[in-house]
Amino acid sequence: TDEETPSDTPAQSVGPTATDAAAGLAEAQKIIDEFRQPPKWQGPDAAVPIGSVAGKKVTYISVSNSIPVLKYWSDAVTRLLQQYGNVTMNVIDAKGSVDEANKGFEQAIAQKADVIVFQALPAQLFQAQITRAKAAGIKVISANTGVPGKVDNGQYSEVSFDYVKVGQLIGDWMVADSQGKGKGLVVSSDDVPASQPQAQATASEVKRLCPACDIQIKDVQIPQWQTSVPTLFQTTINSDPTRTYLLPLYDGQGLPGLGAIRTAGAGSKVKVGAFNATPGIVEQLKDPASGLKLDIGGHNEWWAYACTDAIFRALTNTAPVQNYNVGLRIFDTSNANLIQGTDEFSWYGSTEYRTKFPALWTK
Amino acid sequence: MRTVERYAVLVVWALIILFFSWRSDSFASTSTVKLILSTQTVILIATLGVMISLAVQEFDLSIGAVVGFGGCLVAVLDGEQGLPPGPAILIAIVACALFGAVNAAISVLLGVPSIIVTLGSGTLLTGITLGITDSKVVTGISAKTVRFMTDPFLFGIPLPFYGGLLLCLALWFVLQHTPLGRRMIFIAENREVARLAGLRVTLIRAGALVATSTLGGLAGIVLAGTNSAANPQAGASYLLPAFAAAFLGSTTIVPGRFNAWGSFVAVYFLTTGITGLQYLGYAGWPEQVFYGGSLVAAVTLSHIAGHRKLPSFA
Amino acid sequence: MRTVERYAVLVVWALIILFFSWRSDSFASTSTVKLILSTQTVILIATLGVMISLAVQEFDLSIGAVVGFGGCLVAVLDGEQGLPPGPAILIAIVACALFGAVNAAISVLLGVPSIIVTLGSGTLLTGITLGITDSKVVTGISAKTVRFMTDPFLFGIPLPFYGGLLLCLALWFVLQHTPLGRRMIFIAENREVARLAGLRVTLIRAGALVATSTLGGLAGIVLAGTNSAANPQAGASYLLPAFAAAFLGSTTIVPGRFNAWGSFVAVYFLTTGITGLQYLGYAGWPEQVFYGGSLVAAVTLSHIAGHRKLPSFA
Amino acid sequence: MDEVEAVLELAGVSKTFDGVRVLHDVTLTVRAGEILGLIGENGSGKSTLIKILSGYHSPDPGARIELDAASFIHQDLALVPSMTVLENLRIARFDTGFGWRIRWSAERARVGRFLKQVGLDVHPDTRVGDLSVTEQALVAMARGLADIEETGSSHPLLVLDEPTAYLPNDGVRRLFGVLRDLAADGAAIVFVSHRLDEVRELCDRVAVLRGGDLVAVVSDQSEKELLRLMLGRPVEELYPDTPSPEGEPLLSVDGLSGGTLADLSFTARPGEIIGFAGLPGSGYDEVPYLLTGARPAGGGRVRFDGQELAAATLRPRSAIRLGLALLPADRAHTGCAPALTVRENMTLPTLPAFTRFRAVVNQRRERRAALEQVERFAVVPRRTETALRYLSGGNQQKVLLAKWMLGQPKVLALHEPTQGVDVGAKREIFAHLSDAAAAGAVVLLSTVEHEDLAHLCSRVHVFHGGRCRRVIEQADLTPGRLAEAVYAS
Ligand SMILES: Nc1ncnc2c1ncn2[C@@H]1O[C@H](COP(=O)(O)OP(=O)(O)OP(=O)(O)O)[C@@H](O)[C@H]1O
Ligand SMILES: Nc1ncnc2c1ncn2[C@@H]1O[C@H](COP(=O)(O)OP(=O)(O)OP(=O)(O)O)[C@@H](O)[C@H]1O
Ligand SMILES: [Mg+2]
Ligand SMILES: [Mg+2]
Repeated sequence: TDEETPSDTPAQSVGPTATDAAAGLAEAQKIIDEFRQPPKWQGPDAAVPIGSVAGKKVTYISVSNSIPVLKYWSDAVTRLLQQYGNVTMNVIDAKGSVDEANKGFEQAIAQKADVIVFQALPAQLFQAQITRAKAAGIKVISANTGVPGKVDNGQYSEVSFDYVKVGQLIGDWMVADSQGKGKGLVVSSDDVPASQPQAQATASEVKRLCPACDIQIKDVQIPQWQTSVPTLFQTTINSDPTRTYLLPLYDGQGLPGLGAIRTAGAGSKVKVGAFNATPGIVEQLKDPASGLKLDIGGHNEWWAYACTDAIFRALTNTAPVQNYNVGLRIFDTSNANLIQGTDEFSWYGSTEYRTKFPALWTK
Repeated sequence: MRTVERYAVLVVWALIILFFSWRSDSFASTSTVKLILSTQTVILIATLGVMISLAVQEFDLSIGAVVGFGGCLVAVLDGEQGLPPGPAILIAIVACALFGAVNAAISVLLGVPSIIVTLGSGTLLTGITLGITDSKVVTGISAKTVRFMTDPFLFGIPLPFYGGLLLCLALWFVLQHTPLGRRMIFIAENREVARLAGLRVTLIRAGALVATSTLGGLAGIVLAGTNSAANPQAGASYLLPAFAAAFLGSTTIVPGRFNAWGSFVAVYFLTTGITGLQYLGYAGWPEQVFYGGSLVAAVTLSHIAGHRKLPSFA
Repeated sequence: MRTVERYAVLVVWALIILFFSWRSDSFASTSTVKLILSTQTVILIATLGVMISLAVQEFDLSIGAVVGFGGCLVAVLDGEQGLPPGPAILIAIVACALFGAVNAAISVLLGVPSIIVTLGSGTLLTGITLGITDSKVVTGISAKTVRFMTDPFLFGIPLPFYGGLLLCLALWFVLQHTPLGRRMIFIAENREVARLAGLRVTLIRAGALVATSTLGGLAGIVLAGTNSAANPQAGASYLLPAFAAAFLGSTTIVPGRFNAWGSFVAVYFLTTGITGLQYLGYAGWPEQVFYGGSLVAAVTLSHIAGHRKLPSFA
Repeated sequence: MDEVEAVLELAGVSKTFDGVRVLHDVTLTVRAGEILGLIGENGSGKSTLIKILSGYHSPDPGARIELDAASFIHQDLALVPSMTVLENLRIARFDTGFGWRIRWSAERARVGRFLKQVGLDVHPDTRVGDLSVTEQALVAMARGLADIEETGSSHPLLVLDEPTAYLPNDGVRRLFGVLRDLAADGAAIVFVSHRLDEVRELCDRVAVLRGGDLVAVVSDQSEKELLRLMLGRPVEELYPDTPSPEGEPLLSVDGLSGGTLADLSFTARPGEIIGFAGLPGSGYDEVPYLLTGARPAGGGRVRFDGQELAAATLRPRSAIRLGLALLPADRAHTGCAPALTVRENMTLPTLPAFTRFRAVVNQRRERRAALEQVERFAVVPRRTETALRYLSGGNQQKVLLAKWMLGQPKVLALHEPTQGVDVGAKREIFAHLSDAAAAGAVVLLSTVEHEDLAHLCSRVHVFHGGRCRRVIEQADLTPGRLAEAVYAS
């Protein structure tokens, strides 16, 4: 339907042909439609015999339990481990400090833990600690460092949302939503381990599917989220009013920017798309003034089951799962009505994991 | 020399504006002005807050925690507990003022240096904030409040900015033109002299700490209202910028004294630089280099121009 | 009263240890001791660093930035540029010392208060750190360095801890027993009088700032070595804890003066509490409540016991 | 005289602050064994010259200064109250043993020796802040001696900037003995004082500074002649006529105690100037502070202007509201804010009087009032917007007196009001005090200046061991009798 060259693309740029563009757009639209639906179970099918895990100890190091979802996960995994395997988990809140995370490793070694999980901390930063833990006979699992199954720092396994997929979905959404002519800004935060995989995935997905689109990446790290994101959103709009897709990695990162958009009255002009579907932020999909148009949700309880599964596998020396394909769902203005009530898990419309995982955990 | 010093920061500001206007096509526009003026109200209010304490030689390191707490409390009361916005905001402000009163009681009445007290009490308050929000982003702030904070009011800029402006005006008036302002300066210079001159030193110092926390709470409320959600983590990022702006502000307009218009100029000066860099495509670390570099440079230049005319901390 | 004050924090520390030993089965064990002693070396060194400046009434707010910078520079030189560990470490330490010299030049020679200078220069240095590391974690530090920092040396605790201990000893000796230490106190009390008394005030103040940055760099190197990688953002989290520990330390052992063993006690006191809470399963906000609360409580109690015996900042 | 070695040679020393020249081409030689007096009005440049010698200020280019070993006792004593006597004395040159460790015991012995030399009986580990002002002056003196010995020079230079301002008579005697001994041993001494009788008694020659110029170096001149050289004009009578008190008592104090003072009772009628004298620690110098609430009183009642109240409830604020004003002796720490302007210092307690609606400061009126006071008290420079720290010590003192006079207090409690003040200024200050008394105020004067007490007061209370042991009425009041009463055991 859209065969003319977008007005903001210089005439001389001879990209792929129009049919490529149309195909790309169609593909993007298809993926988006698919992910608007409740996520389907695509988890492992190999059982884990957990008869022997009772009484084992897990140390779980969280980069900062002041971050809502990280707090939820540590609570949920603690509960699941206890419930299904009678395994005790000791949670360490690193409060954003490398030292405290190191202390978590030492504490695990001291307490002769059986497994260490470290959450959202860059794995390269803890090579030495991982080596020491392994030497002490402890298996180490990294969590949410970006790419599922990527274990190149000596970990036993990696249990992660598929941030590459997340990045691609954001890219797909921009392509589809803009009818193949969007210009966007990805705001990365390279102090978060999953930042690069996700940001790069968005950029390459847009490049793959949309020759006429344009994407930039700028880095704003956690300490500057509050002060820099608002101005960055506005300067982006001001310096190029056609660059309307503002794509922070996380909705929490975008939150200060939503305020700026509201203040600038730019809610109808820009489209903010991000990941996390954080309760409290994702609601702003319903508020046109916020500019939030896309918030991809990763199913956090699902992830907690996946993490529990990974821990059971490590405890029993069972082969790790590469990718749990933890459920992702696109929330945008088309299905914002799903965002209702305080039970965030009901928004996703999938509960299979609640039975599928325990079924794998055989005594 | 006095005049050079007084307006040094303003001149540098003008030069920066010229530079960015020259290098970036879109910088020199009313939308940039609107952008700069409308996004910095939270930091402006927080800066004015710490400035009040600094003016009596008290360091309130809990300002960041109070910003976070104030915003979250409003969000919890309004969004979760369903209180109407008015009472929610009132309760939040009173709670922040009470926190300031605790700081004041320990540091002024018991005599523990405020910098230590507020370092500890700020951490404590952050813990409490995380506790009351269950470490989650709190939402559900009434649409009315949000619109009040974000709808254009005059020249396309929302109301809180004008509130901040009014606050500047009020603080300028108090500090420059009332006996209270003069007394604060004496207390900063020499507490014993102030006491012997019959000033209510304890009351004024305590009042300053309470005012700082109250403004911190107000800043948090504006933040929560603007974002229509409150993040318990957000406050901490305001601590250093608020102090930076207050210090920088003390080198201009009324050099050598913490002053309201100086703080105002400093906040918008620093933002102008960051914004300009973003226009030129230098988001990220160049912003920090500029921020830190211009702070050091401005303070040093204005200091050299004025021959030892900075508030002393020692 | 003097003795109460002197050992108040130690007593509270003992009580905390008793409490956690009672509530948690695994707390009272040599492994906990090892754990606590072997993981706090970075913060210990950083605390001693800021303590040196505080002892001459200078505030070095750039300590966090220097910790980050020192670690990243070693990682870049050793890991990316392939320099041998020795020269890499040496260059990093010299670079940090030079940064301290810049702080000193601006604040001591030109007379701009150090708290403002270092607030700015710290931000600038963070920007530079992000620049040289491309804002990413830098890896590849030589295995030898890493083993040196992490292999058990004595009683299962790695070498850096003993380095920190030695540093405490050295600083205690200098501050308590040498003329330099007394002169630092004199300068802190009254710079003008110290100058009239013929002390080389400028040199000593500048030296303190350089020492702070040097120790900050050292702390960063230990951090990078321990992790075999450096995170450019890691430094910031050391700023407030280092000041908290230095302040708390000034209330014990030699109450009223910044002192090395006091800092030592404070660092491990605060960690004990956090560790105990983690053993009991209270990760998250209760830790912050404990941290802030115990800081305020300890400082206040020791202050009340000692009747106005805290270093003054005003 | 030629064969005696010159210890200090100055030529062409000038000093300019912000374009104002405060010293002009000073040329001076001081020889070994000589005690040179340095006198001049407030602000004539004495302290500045001394600070140039000590290297604290650098002179304008073109100056020649030759001097090798010197030791200085600065006008403000330069002591740190929170540190011990030992530390204050030895801070710049601790004796160290192995590993730069301070040899405390050796230091203690050494310091003990110097304390003995100046006749001060305190432990070297006493905090200086716990000593009286007089004792602190002796500590500063001991430091000077220690420094001199340290130089190891046979012909050192010792410079004292108003060392006797805080000293009672016997302290002065002791000091002079020490100085004469030093000079006899070959030291050269420069002695700055506003007490011309002392200068004449002690010094071999006297150098006179006037407005930054060294106008004369003379010996054996009469006090009158020295005054004429200093002022550049003939002198007038120092002491004003004191008004005769009349009417009902305005103030009566019953059983006041606190600090070292116990059980003081007296009454004062409007117009009365009452003196308080005694040795250090006798309690005479507590009266102004206790009566104005600056230090909490332990007990006693005060009846004032028809109201009766417990002295312990007095606070500076309530005292000022009642009309009681305090001029403390410790100018640097409790008297003024040096970084603020003359005007700001002057109007601090009376600021509400210069406001509209008690809320907005009327700067014009404030400035006018401050300028009037500057004129009335002949403050140099005659400006209100200069920071107080740029004024000489004596002029600062005048500003502070002017500050309290602005409020027209009914009781003026003064502690050493003329410390560091030159004769001319002293005369003015006395005139103002007498005017205040004539207008119906009570003036309470605690000072070591017996001469002043004898001339001004209608009554002097003499203290021993915290109690008032004698009251000398005007009829019997002479400096000699006063001194006798003070030193009587
Ligand atoms: N740092 C300074 N900056 C500017 N002016 C100064 C400074 N120090 C002193 N002055 C001025 O220099 C002049 C000489 O001051 P100085 O202190 O030497 O006087 P003095 O003779 O010691 O007086 P006094 O007897 O009152 O102590 C005064 O007018 C004073 O205001
Ligand atoms: N004035 C002081 N202030 C603070 N501490 C002091 C002071 N005097 C002594 N001390 C402390 O008391 C300790 C013992 O002092 P003492 O005089 O016994 O030293 P010492 O071993 O005899 O010295 P040396 O043999 O080197 O002369 C000193 O190490 C010092 O820490
Ligand atoms: Mg003088
Ligand atoms: Mg001995």
